[in-house]
Amino acid sequence: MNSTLISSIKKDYLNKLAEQKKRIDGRAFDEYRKISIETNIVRKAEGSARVKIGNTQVLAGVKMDVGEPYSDSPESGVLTTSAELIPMASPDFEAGPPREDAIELARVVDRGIRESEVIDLDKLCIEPGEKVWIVFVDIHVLDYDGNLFDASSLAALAALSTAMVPAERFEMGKDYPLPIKEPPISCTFVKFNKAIVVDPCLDEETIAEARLTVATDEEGNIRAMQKGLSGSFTLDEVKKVIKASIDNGARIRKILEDAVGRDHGKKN
Amino acid sequence: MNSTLISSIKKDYLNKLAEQKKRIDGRAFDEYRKISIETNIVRKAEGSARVKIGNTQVLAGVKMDVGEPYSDSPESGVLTTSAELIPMASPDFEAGPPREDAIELARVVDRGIRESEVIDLDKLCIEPGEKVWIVFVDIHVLDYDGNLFDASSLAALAALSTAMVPAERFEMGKDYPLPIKEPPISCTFVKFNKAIVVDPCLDEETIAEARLTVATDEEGNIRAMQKGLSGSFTLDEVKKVIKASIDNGARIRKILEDAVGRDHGKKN
Amino acid sequence: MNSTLISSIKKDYLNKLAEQKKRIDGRAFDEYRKISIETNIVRKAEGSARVKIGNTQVLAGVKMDVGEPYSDSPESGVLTTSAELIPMASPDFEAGPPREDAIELARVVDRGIRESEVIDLDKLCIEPGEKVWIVFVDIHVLDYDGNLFDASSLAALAALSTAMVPAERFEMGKDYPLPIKEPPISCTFVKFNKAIVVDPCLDEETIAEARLTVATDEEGNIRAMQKGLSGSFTLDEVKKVIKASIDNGARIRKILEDAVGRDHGKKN
Amino acid sequence: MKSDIKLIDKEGKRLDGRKRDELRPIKIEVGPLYRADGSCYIEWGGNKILAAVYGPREALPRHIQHPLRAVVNARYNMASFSVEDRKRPGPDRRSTEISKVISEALEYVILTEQFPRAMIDINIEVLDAEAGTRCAGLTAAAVALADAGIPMRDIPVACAAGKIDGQVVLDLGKEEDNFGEADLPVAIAPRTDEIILLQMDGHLTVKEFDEAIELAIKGAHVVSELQKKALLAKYAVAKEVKQ
Amino acid sequence: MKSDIKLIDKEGKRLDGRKRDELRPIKIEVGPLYRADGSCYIEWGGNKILAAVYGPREALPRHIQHPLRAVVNARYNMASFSVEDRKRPGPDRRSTEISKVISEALEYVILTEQFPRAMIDINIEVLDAEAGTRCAGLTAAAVALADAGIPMRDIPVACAAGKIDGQVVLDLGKEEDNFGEADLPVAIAPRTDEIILLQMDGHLTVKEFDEAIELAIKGAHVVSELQKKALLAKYAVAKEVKQ
Amino acid sequence: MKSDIKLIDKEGKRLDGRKRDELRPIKIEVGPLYRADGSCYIEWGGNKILAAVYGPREALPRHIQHPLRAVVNARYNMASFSVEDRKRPGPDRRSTEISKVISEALEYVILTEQFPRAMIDINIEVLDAEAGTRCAGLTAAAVALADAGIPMRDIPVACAAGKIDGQVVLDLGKEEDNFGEADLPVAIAPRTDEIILLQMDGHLTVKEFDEAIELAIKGAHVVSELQKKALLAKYAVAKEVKQ
Repeated sequence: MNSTLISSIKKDYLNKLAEQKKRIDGRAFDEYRKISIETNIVRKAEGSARVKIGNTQVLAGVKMDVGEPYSDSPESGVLTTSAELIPMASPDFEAGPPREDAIELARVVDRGIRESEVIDLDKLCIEPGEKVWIVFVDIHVLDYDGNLFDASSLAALAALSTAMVPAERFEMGKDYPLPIKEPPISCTFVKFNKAIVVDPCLDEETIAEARLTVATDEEGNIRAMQKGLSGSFTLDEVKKVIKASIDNGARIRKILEDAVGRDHGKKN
Repeated sequence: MNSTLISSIKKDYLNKLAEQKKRIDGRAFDEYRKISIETNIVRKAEGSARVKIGNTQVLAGVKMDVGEPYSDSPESGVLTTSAELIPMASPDFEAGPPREDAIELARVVDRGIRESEVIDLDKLCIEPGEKVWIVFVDIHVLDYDGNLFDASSLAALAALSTAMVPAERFEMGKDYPLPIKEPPISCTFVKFNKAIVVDPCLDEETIAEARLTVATDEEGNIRAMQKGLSGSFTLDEVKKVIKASIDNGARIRKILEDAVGRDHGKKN
Repeated sequence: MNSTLISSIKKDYLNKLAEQKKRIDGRAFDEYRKISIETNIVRKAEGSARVKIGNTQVLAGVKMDVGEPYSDSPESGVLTTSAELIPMASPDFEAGPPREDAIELARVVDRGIRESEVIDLDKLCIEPGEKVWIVFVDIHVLDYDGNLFDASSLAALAALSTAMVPAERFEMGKDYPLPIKEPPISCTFVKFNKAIVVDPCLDEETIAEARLTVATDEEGNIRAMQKGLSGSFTLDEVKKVIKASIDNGARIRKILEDAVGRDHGKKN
Repeated sequence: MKSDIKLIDKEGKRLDGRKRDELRPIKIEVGPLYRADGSCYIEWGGNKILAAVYGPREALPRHIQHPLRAVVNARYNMASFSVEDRKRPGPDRRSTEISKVISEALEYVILTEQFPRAMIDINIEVLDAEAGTRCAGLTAAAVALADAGIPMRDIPVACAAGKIDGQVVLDLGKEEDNFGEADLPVAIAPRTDEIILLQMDGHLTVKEFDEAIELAIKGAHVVSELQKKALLAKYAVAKEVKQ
Repeated sequence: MKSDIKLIDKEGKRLDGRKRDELRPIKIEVGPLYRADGSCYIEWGGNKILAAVYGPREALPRHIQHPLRAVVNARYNMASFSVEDRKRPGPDRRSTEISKVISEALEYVILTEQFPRAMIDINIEVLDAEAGTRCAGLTAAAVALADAGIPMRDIPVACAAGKIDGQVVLDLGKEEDNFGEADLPVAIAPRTDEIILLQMDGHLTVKEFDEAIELAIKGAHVVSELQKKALLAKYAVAKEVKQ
Repeated sequence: MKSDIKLIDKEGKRLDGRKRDELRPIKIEVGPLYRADGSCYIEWGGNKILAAVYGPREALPRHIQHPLRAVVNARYNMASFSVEDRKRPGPDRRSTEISKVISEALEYVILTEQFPRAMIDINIEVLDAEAGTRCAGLTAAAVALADAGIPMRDIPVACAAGKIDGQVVLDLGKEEDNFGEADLPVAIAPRTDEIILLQMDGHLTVKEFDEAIELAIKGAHVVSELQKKALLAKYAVAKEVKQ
């Protein structure tokens, strides 16, 4: 009851701010928080990256192993994405098997990589039908202040972009960079009291009515979408969100490229 | 407490009816509800059947796969039976791993098939010790108004009787009917207030003191029995139940044979 | 609240006794309870032993199977130790997956065997990298009146010492004794109200502030230690416990040797 | 995503003979189940799906209760025999995600504030699966909710559009889903066209997206009419019986 | 079920030398455990089984309480080393079913209405397993209940009959169970011969069934005497000690 | 445990150039996390570990509450990518044991009696693992507790000693841990040198043990100074900002 009361007071406050075109942390509706990306921070991982978006902090690690391909794609490597909302990141996260929030997060990040063919899985075949590389992307949420979708997806992309295939460990020649294509960039918005704001902080997520994540590529095309929460969007709102995602995507892509230190679209 | 009170009122009512040789739905003690069997209703399954006994509705599906035999029977196919009491079927069923009710149900159906050698598992060997057919029988309870044992066992038999071995999908020639022998038919009774009634509806199961299921074959022999609940039967009662099971079994066998459209005992 | 109250009264009582150098069951601080060991009591097991320490009763069984070695030790057999605190043994134990108490117990027993190389795992290789013997040690606590660490470890050692490798069952010649080296002996102490007592009974464990288990070998060397509970020891106390462990260890080793009827250190 | 399979022929016909903006055949049956408070059976192309609703009833265990509104739990489940290779019984990550997005979409239309501390359970069982089970499942669940008499501000409905062979088409079939270039499932509240479920995988230009979502919404309106017809049919029979 | 093994020789002797209606050797020990409220150790042929009873005590968690009677939870468990191939620890489907039928059978004789909101836990641990563990386990559990002073209307007892080489025999041994034609475990309340557990697998004519169940009941009565003797022995000793 | 690898060279240098009684490089950062009530990041040799503290707050679910004191739950977890071969996410037996001994050690120093019915959660995440994670994790957890303002009678600290090539050395590295002869992790309350965590694997004479534990305690005091320095640094900055 208490927490219901508190969240109702907070809701009123944020709603009132929204009517004045203001946000609780002083940002404009279309203003993204500061993004920082550090790569190669876990020595034991094939690739790793820590992404901070404001106070939100996500660590992604890539491990690779040799295993069997799926029977319906015998000449392709295998991608597996997991996300853990560990209790470290929030007083509300609990230890235990991933709950539906973590599962949705992992699946959205996974689709962002898989459907856009960020990893060239066909190049990860070792022996058709027998041996392929398995790529494990593990998302570790360290500090949760909203917008895990964008932070996790960005961390995964940065970790993959700097990952080395551990060929030596498996006695298959020298390590070489994981073959990566130009990734789409995710951008998330939430809606409350008719306002639509980009990159929600935790307070905004708590009172949000609806959420929309759009992943766009270099050419401004749409590669994935995910609507969440029990509110609705009008078609016009969806179109505006798409436009804003393309704009933000271009800016975030530069930050990613700077961090991983190379232009993937062209090199690979 | 409330539900205890309600069930105690219902109990009194059914007990009083029983003293007048009456049942809550107007049936005689030895009267089975209407049985209907539809087969081949799931296109993706190797065989399937929906059985209705009164308002109770059970769907059984058969899937087959190629796998390894058990080490102690290297030349036999493998049978695996599962039952799910999905929350769709009753306000009292919960999602999650099967509880003891579902496990007992699956095991009784399984024994009905396995011990009576309904499936000729020896004919399901592909390569001795290496490759055999695995037969999965999955019981999906859709609507629960009592007597799941008979409904599930009948649905499993009907699904098996119409199942085709998917040889084509595994590049082993043309599909062919699963080799099936004459199955035993299950018949379930419950006892309350000294009355013993066949084919209990949900209300009767709720107040029942003891339950007895008897599976009998074409020749009137006993192939399986399972007593349940915390009441008792006298030896005379058991013998009467066996006799009634043989009589009902003969009638239900005809319904099954009509539904699957062939005389298994002779053809296979 | 009640159980808190009771345990607080019991605590006061035991603490007062301790001040008079007394224990609840009349023993001296350095007095171990009566130990009895029976071996080969489970016919289906490769080796088995029941150990009683006072009222505490533990059954250990050894089963062996043929399987694959770990990739990092292709020429060694595999040891797996499990412990179950089954509800039979105490009103406080619950059915279900092992909780942290049982896991700590299993790991401490396991380390006592593994790190001291009690089993000569290198002799359990059948085909390097392909086939080795897997040794399962299962601890079944039957009656819990304190000091499970010593009872379980002793039961495991006695069961291993009398185990036969079931070569015949796997068509690899005749059965032969499991190759065993001289085992270290565990000795457990608890501390409460400044007293340190050996071989705690349940009441003492319940109020204990700190626990220390020391495993020592024939030569009086230390092979394993495990401190538990949220109290502390001074360095002097640790040293005294080590000395007492060596003394008790020698005495318990004799009981073990008598029970298994041979002198392992020399024969193997 | 790439393949040599031609999904649209020279005359603009799709593999199953449909036109670009044509739905697969749909059949809706209201109330096939006895125990559930409301139920619906739908056949949509090769999909066969049952939906059952229980509630509103007291939310248990208590800690899941919301003091101001009912909680809505949709549970999407595939029967183990509903797919080519047997599925292990029980929820997997895919069904957990679909359950979540369907729950959220349905919660929008249900007047949950009328039932504080209650729960409304919606069970969606996929008995036979072809492409588009989440849209068909949500559509059936909406009818089951209406059949259960749960007060809603609208009867929601879902339909997908997608891209195959470079063209935007309605309601992808199995091969179209496997080998097509994009899939866009959409659910709406049809009175206002508010979008309550929206997912997209694949590759669409902004222009193609605009085209696809309009096609999906148009398709959803066609399905919405089928929902209403099925409900009216049952209502009409019920009325008749009464008189 | 089929095999070339002869289970009965020309003189009517079974593999282990028993006659048709002869039980395996049985040894019952009352109260071997210290912590349990009541306990029993049984050796029945090659079976070695411990049973322990805790209760009546408050049923927890509360939602399992019954307002009018005690709940009875028997838990049948096989030690991982009790069988030829090591069994994974923890319950499997077989032990879950056996726990259920034993719980139900024992509940019939316990005067549960004397202990509303309570629970009575019965733990049956199979340490060494040959055929017939459920009958031996129930028999030991009954003695442990008596040892715990749980009020019962009767001390239940179990015994199996079966068919091997076409003949009805008592108390199947291991090979008889593996290669025989039918197994029929039965538990009764011996004062009234009421049947409280009954399962059957295999193939029996009605006539054979009648013969088998009578044999099983007769065997159960023999075991019942052993139960009473064991209990009396402990009681006598206890009395002696008191005096 | 046996190997041909020389872990100490002729000049008494270890594989990474350290002397017998030399620690690996250690870096401690206080408060790197925003949400946690207290946090600490530690690099200790190749180990990279985060610790976060939440609480004291109401212990939930209620049945875990202690009427007279706070319960302390430390949870040690290894990230799946923190080791050579990917670890399955979630607790295993090793991490469960380490969580238990760390919880017990920390409980000793926390003034739990000040917070009846509360819980204090300590999360230790190993991001990159080399030998000695339990000591490094406990050391970081202690700093995070101080950062969270949890009242403690002392700031605990841990350090290991061990035996390699027959010699007692401080703070084993990876190869030393794999191929050495003994490992002895110790945690103390440094003001009194009380021992609050103690484990040992391997083979030590009593004399070697005495030498090893004194070395470990000495090492722990060095680490303790680093803890205090890191806390003071943050405190000094905080003070400065205030002024």
